[in-house]
Amino acid sequence: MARKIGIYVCHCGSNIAGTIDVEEVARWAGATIDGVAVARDYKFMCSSLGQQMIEEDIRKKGLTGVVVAACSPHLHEKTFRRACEHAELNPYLCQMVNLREHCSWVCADKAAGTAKAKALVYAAAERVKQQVPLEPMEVQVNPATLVVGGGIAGLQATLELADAGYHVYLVEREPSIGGHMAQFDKTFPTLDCSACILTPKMSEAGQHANVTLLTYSELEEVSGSVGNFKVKVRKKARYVDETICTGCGICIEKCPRRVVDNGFEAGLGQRKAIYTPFPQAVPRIPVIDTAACIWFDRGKCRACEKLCPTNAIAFDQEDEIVELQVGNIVLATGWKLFDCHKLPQYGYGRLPNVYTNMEFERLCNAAGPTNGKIVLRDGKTEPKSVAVIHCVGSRDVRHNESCSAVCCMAALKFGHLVLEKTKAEVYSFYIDMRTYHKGYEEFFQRLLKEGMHFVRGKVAEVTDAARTPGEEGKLIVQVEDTLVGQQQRIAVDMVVLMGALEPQADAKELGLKCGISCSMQGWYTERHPKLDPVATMTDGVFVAGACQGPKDIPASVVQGAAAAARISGMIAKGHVMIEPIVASIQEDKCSGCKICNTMCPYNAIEFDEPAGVSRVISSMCKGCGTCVAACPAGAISGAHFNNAQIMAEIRGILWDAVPSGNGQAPGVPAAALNP
Amino acid sequence: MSDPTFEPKIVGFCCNWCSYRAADLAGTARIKYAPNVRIIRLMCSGRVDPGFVLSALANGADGVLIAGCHPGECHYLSQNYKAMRRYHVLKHTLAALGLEPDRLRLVWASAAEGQQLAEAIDRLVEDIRKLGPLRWPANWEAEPCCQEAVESIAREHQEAMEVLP
Amino acid sequence: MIDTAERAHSSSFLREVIRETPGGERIIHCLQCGSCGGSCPNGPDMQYTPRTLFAMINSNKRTEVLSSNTMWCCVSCYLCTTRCPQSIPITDIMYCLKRLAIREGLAKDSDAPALAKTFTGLLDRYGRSFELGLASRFYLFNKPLALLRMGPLGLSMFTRGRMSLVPKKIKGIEQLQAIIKKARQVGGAS
Amino acid sequence: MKYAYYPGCSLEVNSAAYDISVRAVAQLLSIELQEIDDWNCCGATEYFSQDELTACAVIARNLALVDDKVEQLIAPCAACFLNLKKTDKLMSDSAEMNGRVNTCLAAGGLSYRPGRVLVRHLLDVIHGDIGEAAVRDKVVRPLTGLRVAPYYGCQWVRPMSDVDNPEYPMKMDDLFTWLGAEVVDYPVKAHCCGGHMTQISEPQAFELIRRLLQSAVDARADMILCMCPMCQLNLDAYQGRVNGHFGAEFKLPIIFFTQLLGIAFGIAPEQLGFGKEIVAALPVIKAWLGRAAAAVA
Repeated sequence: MARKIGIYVCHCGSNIAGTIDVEEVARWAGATIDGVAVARDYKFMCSSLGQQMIEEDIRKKGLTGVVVAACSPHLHEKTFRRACEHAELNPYLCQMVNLREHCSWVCADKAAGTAKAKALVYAAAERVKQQVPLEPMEVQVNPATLVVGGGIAGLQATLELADAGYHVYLVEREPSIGGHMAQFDKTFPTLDCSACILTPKMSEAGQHANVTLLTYSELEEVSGSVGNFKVKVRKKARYVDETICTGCGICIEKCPRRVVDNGFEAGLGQRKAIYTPFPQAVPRIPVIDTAACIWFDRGKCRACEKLCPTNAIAFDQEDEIVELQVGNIVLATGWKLFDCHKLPQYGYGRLPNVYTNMEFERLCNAAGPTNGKIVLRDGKTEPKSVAVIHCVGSRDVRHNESCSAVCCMAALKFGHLVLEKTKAEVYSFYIDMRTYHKGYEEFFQRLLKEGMHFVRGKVAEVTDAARTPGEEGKLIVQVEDTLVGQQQRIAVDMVVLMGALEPQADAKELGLKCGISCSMQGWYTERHPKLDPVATMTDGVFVAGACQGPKDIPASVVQGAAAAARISGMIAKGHVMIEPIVASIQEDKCSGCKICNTMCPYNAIEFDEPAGVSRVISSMCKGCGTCVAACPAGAISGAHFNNAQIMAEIRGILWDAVPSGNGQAPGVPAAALNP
Repeated sequence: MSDPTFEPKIVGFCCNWCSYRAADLAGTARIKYAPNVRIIRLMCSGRVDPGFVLSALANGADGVLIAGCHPGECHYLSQNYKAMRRYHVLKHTLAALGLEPDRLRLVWASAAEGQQLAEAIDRLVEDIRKLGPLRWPANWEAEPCCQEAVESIAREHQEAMEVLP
Repeated sequence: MIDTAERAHSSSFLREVIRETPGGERIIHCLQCGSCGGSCPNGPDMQYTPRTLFAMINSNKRTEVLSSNTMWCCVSCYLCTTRCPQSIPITDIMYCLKRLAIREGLAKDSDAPALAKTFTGLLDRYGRSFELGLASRFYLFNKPLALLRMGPLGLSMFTRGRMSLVPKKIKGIEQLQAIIKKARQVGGAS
Repeated sequence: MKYAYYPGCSLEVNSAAYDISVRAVAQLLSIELQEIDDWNCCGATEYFSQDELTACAVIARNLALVDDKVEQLIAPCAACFLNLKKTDKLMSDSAEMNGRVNTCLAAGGLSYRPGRVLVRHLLDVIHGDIGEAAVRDKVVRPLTGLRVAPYYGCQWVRPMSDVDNPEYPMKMDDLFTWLGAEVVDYPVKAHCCGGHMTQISEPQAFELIRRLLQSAVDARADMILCMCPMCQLNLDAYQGRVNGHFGAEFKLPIIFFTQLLGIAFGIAPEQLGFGKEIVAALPVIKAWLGRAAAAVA
């Protein structure tokens, strides 16, 4: 059938017309390119008048393809596709030319700009002739949602969805939900007690009819795609029967084995071999730490079992795989603390009174190992002076290039707590004071008033090598006071290292399971850093909280809620449309070599043994096209990006070049070259 | 021996998620760079079929640019690694066909690296200018080594693909 | 990278330092955090801490920087370099500033340049440096009084056969000198 | 295994004790040292302060002279070690530098391919290649009861920090723990000895030296072990002047780690260059041997 292409060149005011002779481009296109029925230029193509013009042409002239030469498709492709739809032209028969971002704005010279513009327009025209109508695929959305991570971000997402009436499976690796926030004492800048605002949310999640808690559990496997994910979760053996246990705590009380708690108490406190991480844990069901338990160690004891009033102890319990079906997934897996041993110059691990920020949180916490008393490792001496060192492992290309975002405010909070609970002097050693949210700068001003000392400089070393009698028995903080330009040594009793926030060690691995990618560092990549910060490039998978980048509590809550809102919307609508840009295999051409199977990171290609051919599961295909390019038999075709379309685009974009020989490239399937 | 008046024609294949957006950013930031590179949008650098590169050269391009997301940041997890492998295989193939392998270049550009992409394009254009216009060896079909190379494309290609990152 | 630096930075001195220092382009990443000045064993004696110096380089204060004593306080212990959170090769930048200062004749209020000259002078002539012979020779020409104070030390070293006053010459001295001569031509240095 | 050996100027005379003990210990551990024929001075820090290319060319001559059948080189002097390693790296990193240096070498009829020679320090070789078992195996006189303060200085640990932890090196600590000594943990073991400061600004240098001596004394060390002639010279030869300058009374023997290693291996002190140090070490060693004997009896 005869092709009738419409070409529409936008001035975008002077943005494009400034460096491209748009009238000439339109005129030339109409005269030169084969099959062009109409070619126009217009001041603002995206304006309603511009769109109407296109729609009229489609109706009156019966266009079979539309080329809009304007701005980036990432900006207005939807706009013009919609216009085509109004005029009953399949939206996938509309092709945009990125004249503005890729040509007028980057070309210095009008002649060159115009020439480049022509080539791009020619390419689009040739391409659109090859394009075929496509229909977006409609997928039903399973209203149940999986939230991974029971920290504040995950909790927020869970409760928002549950309150909206949708079921949520909340998976948490630790024995209790609560995350890092449960370890904190006060929260900046308002200084309200962390537990007081967190525990209500925890118990609400624990009791909510729409929430299924899967604590002490980890995500094992994810398959399917938006709307219908199939998920396998490993429930690690607790050795306690959750259905019977009442959480009375007698087992914990009677357990003879104490061990250092390197988890919740950050190594400062002790716990039993059977334990709940903290008194307000949700659920209150304890777990047995097999590494510590005397029974698992020596085959003796079983005190807990003997004394449990409900016989809930189950030493023969084993890991269990739970299978779930959900429509969407929220990853809220949080962060881990930088290992401060990596900076020996700060003496952590060698000098007893050097603490990490998490240790200090526990030290301040009324429910912590010292009942909130700030004392040295000896457990009794109150420090006369405390140094808080910022940027430990942050803003450091050898460890974490990025700023950890929360440390400045946390350091100010620590300063306040020291001044409130002790008579000590407090010093903050900072590079730049970053207090950028509501009430934060005010909090900094408050600490200045309260008498916290501020020294601008990254601490060079913390040492016990005294140079003067005054330094004997102290920790000496050596630093350049950069505002004075002089090296200084300040002797203190206690040093707190503000360790960096790092991605969880297994973040990349988990990301792969869910089909989303990480930054180099390991933070999850959002769909758009500004305009779409909770969605990811994989439909139906959302991120919330610090797993996407260092974040404080308010920001994590916001993102958790935002993720929930996005999901509620999808559930309310009941279905999602997904772009039909997927691969398909022409079975008569498929040689069954299986190369494509190994190509696909989403396992969207399955091999049909009996038939000896591969097949694409289109609901799982993300349309990258790698398999298309990899197929030696040329049996795979990528919708909207098939060989014929790309080859046509290549020929068009080189319309003004001299083909070598017959323009035939070696090794290219003839079919691909002449569609 | 490079001819300063020679304006090379270069086809650029950009992935939809990083490098194409980098080019968008170069535009929004009004960064000026050589007009010689004409960009074709693909969903992923992994979509770049060796055939595309060869037919671009056959259709008169003097050079080809492939731009993808940084390793580890591919929107499709790891497909840019596959692009990287094909790229190396292709360089061999070009050499075997009697073409300068330097006419093909692979660069990584995140959506935030408009500046870097512009610089890479300028560098490429200058390098291709030095190489001069592409002269596809006449009657290459006659050359046994080329024939062999042509047949080897699919094979090499396949071998390169089998090892996953 | 250097290109970007050259485009992005107006200070011609900054460009010069970047050109003259292996890996010097890192200097543009300085956070002004001061971990260099804080770490330096001679920090207290420096006119300007390295960090301050980088800021001055950035604002093109060439003469002030090259006539400062900072780089001459550097004992190349590399503590600053290993601690710099931006991986700036600080010690190497100090070497570069020493070279420029000597070349420009701006190296003042430090014996280091003179010492260096004496040292390399000997090396050029003999192919070996002869320990305290160097010191004595250096003091003889530069601070005779200090030589007297050195006396007892030199003596005790001498009695223990730890000090030679006769320089030792390597066999291939002509070869070495040819290499040095060439280097001076190629490098165009004095 | 055979290694090229670059003693460096200091070991020739002012630190002969190091040279002697290195050779003695190496022989006992069957580390074959082949001295580079007609090696020249590495230029210390002074050459780099004046002219980078000449500095590299002068150093590269030594690398070029290494017997082409030998792949690794041992430089006991930390400063020489650094200069040799640094030059090799500068040449590997930059084709331009490589070209220029080789142009210079050519003028002397020489050439060097970066990366051909791996520059090592003896401590690293003993700790890594020889290893704990073989070292323990050689001990005839365990250093039980002797409190030693390993002193690493700067030039070996820091710039090329791939050899040990640049902030808190441990290899010498390990080595002497294997030998049975009480290794004292003192915070300044990798701080600066002042280097050539002694010849530029004595007050500055003396303060740096004092810090090290003081810290070792506070840790109740019997002696400090050095792995660099410059450190040993500063801590030993200037100890008297430091005492004078601060009115202090340090009397801490400063010896090379290879000397004590030799003692543990049962080599006679006179074959290890004892007696050349300014602050006599033998009395301390003898006293300890006495204590040890008494303990046995």
